[in-house]
Amino acid sequence: MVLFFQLLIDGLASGAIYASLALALVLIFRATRIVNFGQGEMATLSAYCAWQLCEWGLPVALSFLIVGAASFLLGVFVFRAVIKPVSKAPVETIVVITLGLFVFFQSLCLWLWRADQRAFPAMFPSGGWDILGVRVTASALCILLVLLCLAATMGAIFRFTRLGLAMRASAYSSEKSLLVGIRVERMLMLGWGFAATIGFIAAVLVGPRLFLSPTMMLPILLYALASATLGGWDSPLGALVGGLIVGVAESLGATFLPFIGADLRVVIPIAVTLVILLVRPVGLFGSSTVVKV
Amino acid sequence: MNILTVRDLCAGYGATDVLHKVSFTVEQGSIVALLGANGAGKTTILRALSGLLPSRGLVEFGGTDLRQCSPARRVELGLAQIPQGRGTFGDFTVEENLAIGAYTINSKRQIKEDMERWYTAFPRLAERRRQQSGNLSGGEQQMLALARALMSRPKLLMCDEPSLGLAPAITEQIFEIFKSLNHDHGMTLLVVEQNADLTLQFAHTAYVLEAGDITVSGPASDLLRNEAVQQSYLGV
Amino acid sequence: MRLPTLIKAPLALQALVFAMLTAAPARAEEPSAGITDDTVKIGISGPLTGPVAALGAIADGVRTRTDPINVAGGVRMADGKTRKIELLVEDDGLDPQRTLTNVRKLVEREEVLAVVATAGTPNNQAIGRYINQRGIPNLFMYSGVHELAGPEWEIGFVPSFTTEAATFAKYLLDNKRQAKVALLYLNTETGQTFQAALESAISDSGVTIVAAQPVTSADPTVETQLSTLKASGADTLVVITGPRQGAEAVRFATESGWKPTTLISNIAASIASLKPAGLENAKGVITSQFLKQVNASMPGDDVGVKRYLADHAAAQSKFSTEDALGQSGYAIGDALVKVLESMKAPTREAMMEAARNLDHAQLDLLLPGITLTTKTGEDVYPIESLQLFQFDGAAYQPMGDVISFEGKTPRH
Amino acid sequence: MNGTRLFQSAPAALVTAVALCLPFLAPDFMLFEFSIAVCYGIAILGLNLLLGFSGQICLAQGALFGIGAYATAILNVNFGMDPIATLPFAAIITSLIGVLIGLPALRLQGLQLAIVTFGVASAFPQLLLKMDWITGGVTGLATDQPLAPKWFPGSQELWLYGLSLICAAISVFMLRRLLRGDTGRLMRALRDNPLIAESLGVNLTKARLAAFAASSALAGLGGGLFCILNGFISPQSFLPMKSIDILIGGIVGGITSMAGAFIGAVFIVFVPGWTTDINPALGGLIYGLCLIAMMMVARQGIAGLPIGRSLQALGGIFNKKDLSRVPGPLPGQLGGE
Repeated sequence: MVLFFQLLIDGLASGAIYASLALALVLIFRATRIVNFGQGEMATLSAYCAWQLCEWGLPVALSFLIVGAASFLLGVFVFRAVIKPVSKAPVETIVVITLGLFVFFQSLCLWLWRADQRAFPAMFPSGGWDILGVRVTASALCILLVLLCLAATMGAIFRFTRLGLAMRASAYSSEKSLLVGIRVERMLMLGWGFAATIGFIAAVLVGPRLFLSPTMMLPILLYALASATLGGWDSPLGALVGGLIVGVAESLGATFLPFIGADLRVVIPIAVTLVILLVRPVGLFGSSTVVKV
Repeated sequence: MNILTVRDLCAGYGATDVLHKVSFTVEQGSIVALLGANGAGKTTILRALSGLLPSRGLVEFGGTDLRQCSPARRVELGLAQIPQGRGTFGDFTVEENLAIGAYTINSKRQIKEDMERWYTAFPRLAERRRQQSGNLSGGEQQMLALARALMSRPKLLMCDEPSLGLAPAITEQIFEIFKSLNHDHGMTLLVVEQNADLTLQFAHTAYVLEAGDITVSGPASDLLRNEAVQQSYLGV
Repeated sequence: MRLPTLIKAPLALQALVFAMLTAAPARAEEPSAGITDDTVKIGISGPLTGPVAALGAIADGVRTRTDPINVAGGVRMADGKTRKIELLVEDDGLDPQRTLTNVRKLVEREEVLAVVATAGTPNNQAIGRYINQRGIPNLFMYSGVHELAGPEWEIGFVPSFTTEAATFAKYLLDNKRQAKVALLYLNTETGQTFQAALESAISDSGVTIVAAQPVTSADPTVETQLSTLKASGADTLVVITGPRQGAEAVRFATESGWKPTTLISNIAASIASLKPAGLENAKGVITSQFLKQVNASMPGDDVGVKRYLADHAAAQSKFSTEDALGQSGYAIGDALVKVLESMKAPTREAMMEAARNLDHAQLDLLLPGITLTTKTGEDVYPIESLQLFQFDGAAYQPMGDVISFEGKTPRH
Repeated sequence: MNGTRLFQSAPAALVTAVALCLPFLAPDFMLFEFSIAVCYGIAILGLNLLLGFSGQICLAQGALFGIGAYATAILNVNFGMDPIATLPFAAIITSLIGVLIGLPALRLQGLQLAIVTFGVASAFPQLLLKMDWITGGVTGLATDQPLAPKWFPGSQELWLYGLSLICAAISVFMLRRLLRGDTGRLMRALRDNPLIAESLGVNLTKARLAAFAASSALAGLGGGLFCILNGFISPQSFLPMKSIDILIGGIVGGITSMAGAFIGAVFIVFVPGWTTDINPALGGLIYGLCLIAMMMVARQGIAGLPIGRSLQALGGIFNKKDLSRVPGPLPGQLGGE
């Protein structure tokens, strides 16, 4: 029984990791209706930059601040340079372009910092507590709390602010948005910028757990996609809850379902995705229009 | 006084022009109808006026040359359009639609007042203010689209085929609203329609568009009696 | 029990390959392609890009050894001529199919004499038939499994996983006779070979494997597996995984308050790769090594290490001096030089002959007491000794002497 | 229909001509690489059918390719079948499994289908490892090499290359028949607008499953051929990135063009190698840039580039019909409204 609860906690901890990337994916989808396969790799680049600044002797907080702002610019730049010129192109084209971003940023990190894994400066204490034999680590708890705040803030921005509404509108239909006086391109640009910053925050949160390496985000991509689907693609809180469910399902399933086992745990996010899509295609928190996408 | 002056307007998609030097004017405080068959270029005119399409020729709105203005700027200047297919945001709630309609308005108080005003005018929308607009009926959506456009306090409201897909009774209701907007609030309207019969009853002035050119123009009451128009559009 | 099926395929393969070999034409004593009077061309195919690009350090390590030699004039070979080594490196992203394409390109277009340091078990498997048919030496494969698809023309380098398993077993049998072992293993040939060898080495003893959990390279984290292993009540953790999972295991042991005796395979145990987990957490970790510990800031007075550091600087190598993969590459380059030196004729056959009859060849970076020894037909394992080390929070300290399995590497 | 045919035959003629000239131009090892490209080309052809003609995005094509490869290997190793004789079976087996994967596709679209199929691609190598009693696990499987018959004058490589070309020709021929028949019309209706297609009484289920079956059969055939060419396969060759590569090949070549399928295949086989040849450290970087630039310049894929278009125009001299590309709304949308 202790093992069960331990695995539950472990699942939540890994779920928080999936949720962090899912959050960035959801943000960019919400703001531009694009699934950016290169999102994780852009975040990795930001994380490396932050690490490099720390290595050069800047205080951690300052370098995070600088890189957070730089990430925003990176997102804006990528949008202007690569996405905007093809905004009228078929979706497959955009998919391949984001795959190109994925390859590009991964190779860039590999070229600049090589493949060795590195220690990312941890923001949270490393200890933990034993509660009735179940170990709860401080860092996992902190990540969860930060993500919760982040998701709630994002949700509130989209729901209640003029800016959020305008971003959602631009993503929904650029033409209709132009007709109500929204500067659509600026909104899409902001969307990419914010998503890149959220991606960086995600990388900062999970960096110490996954270690810094050019491919650190690769294994969690599928899990993040599953989390976002489960939560409904347009809900930040949904992405968080989705991530946690995927994490727990994976942790428990890999251990207690003998025919799956730890070596086939990758089928769990797929199964979860499939079930939710067949039962409730909009995800747990999604709105109906996403289905038609 | 003309609120809108269009002279030698050319616009189209890609290399081919749909409009060939169209010229017309809209008088302040009037209802102007733009009639024409499918594909005559009516929607193209509206899109060019809103800045969604690149165009050549003079477009002057309230004394401002619109050619240098972005679509957003045109809305700020008081040009609103209800596009074909309503122009509401399906995954927004009714209230969010109204809020986004007022995107160019900076005064919170004014937004609140306007919202209440249109809720009073369209009680159906007030009842459904928290619902997703995608789930509304066609008539309700058209009302929402109208309210959404009015939230920006336009000087000229352009409306593309408001009757499309609506039951005749509801269409009539919409036109009644247009009339009262014009009459009570002094709003200028430019209505694009295929349903010439009904439109001409409400409009003051009308233009008939054929293959990218204006062929007939004049007071609506004259056009109602014009034989050519009767044959082509009124099914007489 | 996966063992039987594992053996079946290579056997079928070998029979097949043998049938083909007999059909291969005999070669005369004239020089093979890829070797002239002043140069010898050697090809390398390895992952320079993709998720396992870290393995690219191996190719760079080989270059680190050969570049300075070329600058000094070349290798003096046993036929009396001095030749420079021309290295050609191709990227395969660890995709076996691309390895085969690369090797074909290297052999047919670039006309290399041999390929060295091909990384990955399936990758070496994939080129086995080709190198056998063409008679191309595939020297010092970077694979912990040594008998693959081209037995006549291939030779491994790093100790077999079975050797490492035997070393770990010996440690437990000597020091912890009642150990309850939890095993975290990479779900590939690596882990399976190791697990089987460990099981057979501890049979009939007090040491038991109480739990085993697989990890795959695609797993985001291994915490679930570790929690399960911890819950099994084991007091010893054996980790046979890549560097990332190894470091995670070390950190987990601390974070979770579980303090087992931890034995980590040398694939994952380099200090650089443990650093992200926090070096204080890695204190007490035991590993087995065949390479010397290199510390660039305190080189000590070891001649081999000094030469390595000098070469590393001269060749402007891209990997860090402490990178175990780069060091392995350097050692492979060193071994290649040894083979070239003892080649009696400029042919591929002579090269294979030389590689298969190494007699206690010493390499700069091998631990004192560990040498390369092979014998045609009898001994295909160059390195069969390992030494146990324990991490003291700053460096690895040796535990006892080199443990040698010379001539008795357990088969798998 | 005539117009479409001619439009296709212009770049197609070029590709065919190049393919036939290759044995005289390329050395053996390059012929081998081109044979590999042909395998991928056949799989991409299948993806084109799914994505370009029926509007379903599938990221599991690499896994299906792998199933074909394993079908050939298992039939050869365990049942002693001649490798070439296994090819039809590889196609059929893969087709059946493809239909299984296609079943959820009946209810999923666009992004959702992409994620689920990407999941399948991710799980595939692990499944191969798990089923090691038949797949040989990580050790992989080695198959017999189909030696060139005695009467064949050319080299072994030429024989294999010829074999690949024949498979490709058969695939193209079958695909054309399929697209011209009722099923093809059905699929196009499906892509252009599923809702309208349904209201017109088109049997959605049948059309979608047919698309999956045919597409998977092609992937299986390509995979089987891939296994024969390499003589050895292991899970390491069928990682999820392979599916992504195949998708990239399809889109780079041009998703509604048969000739484009093979152009795209050549792209994914050769370009990564070239870019690392330019600079090993920057290889991936250049490849990524190539990919992005390519999509920005040629949104319709290489087969839609001006060269392709001028070729079409050339064809137009003989046929006065308008040769515009098959238009249609975007299939399998991942974004956009």
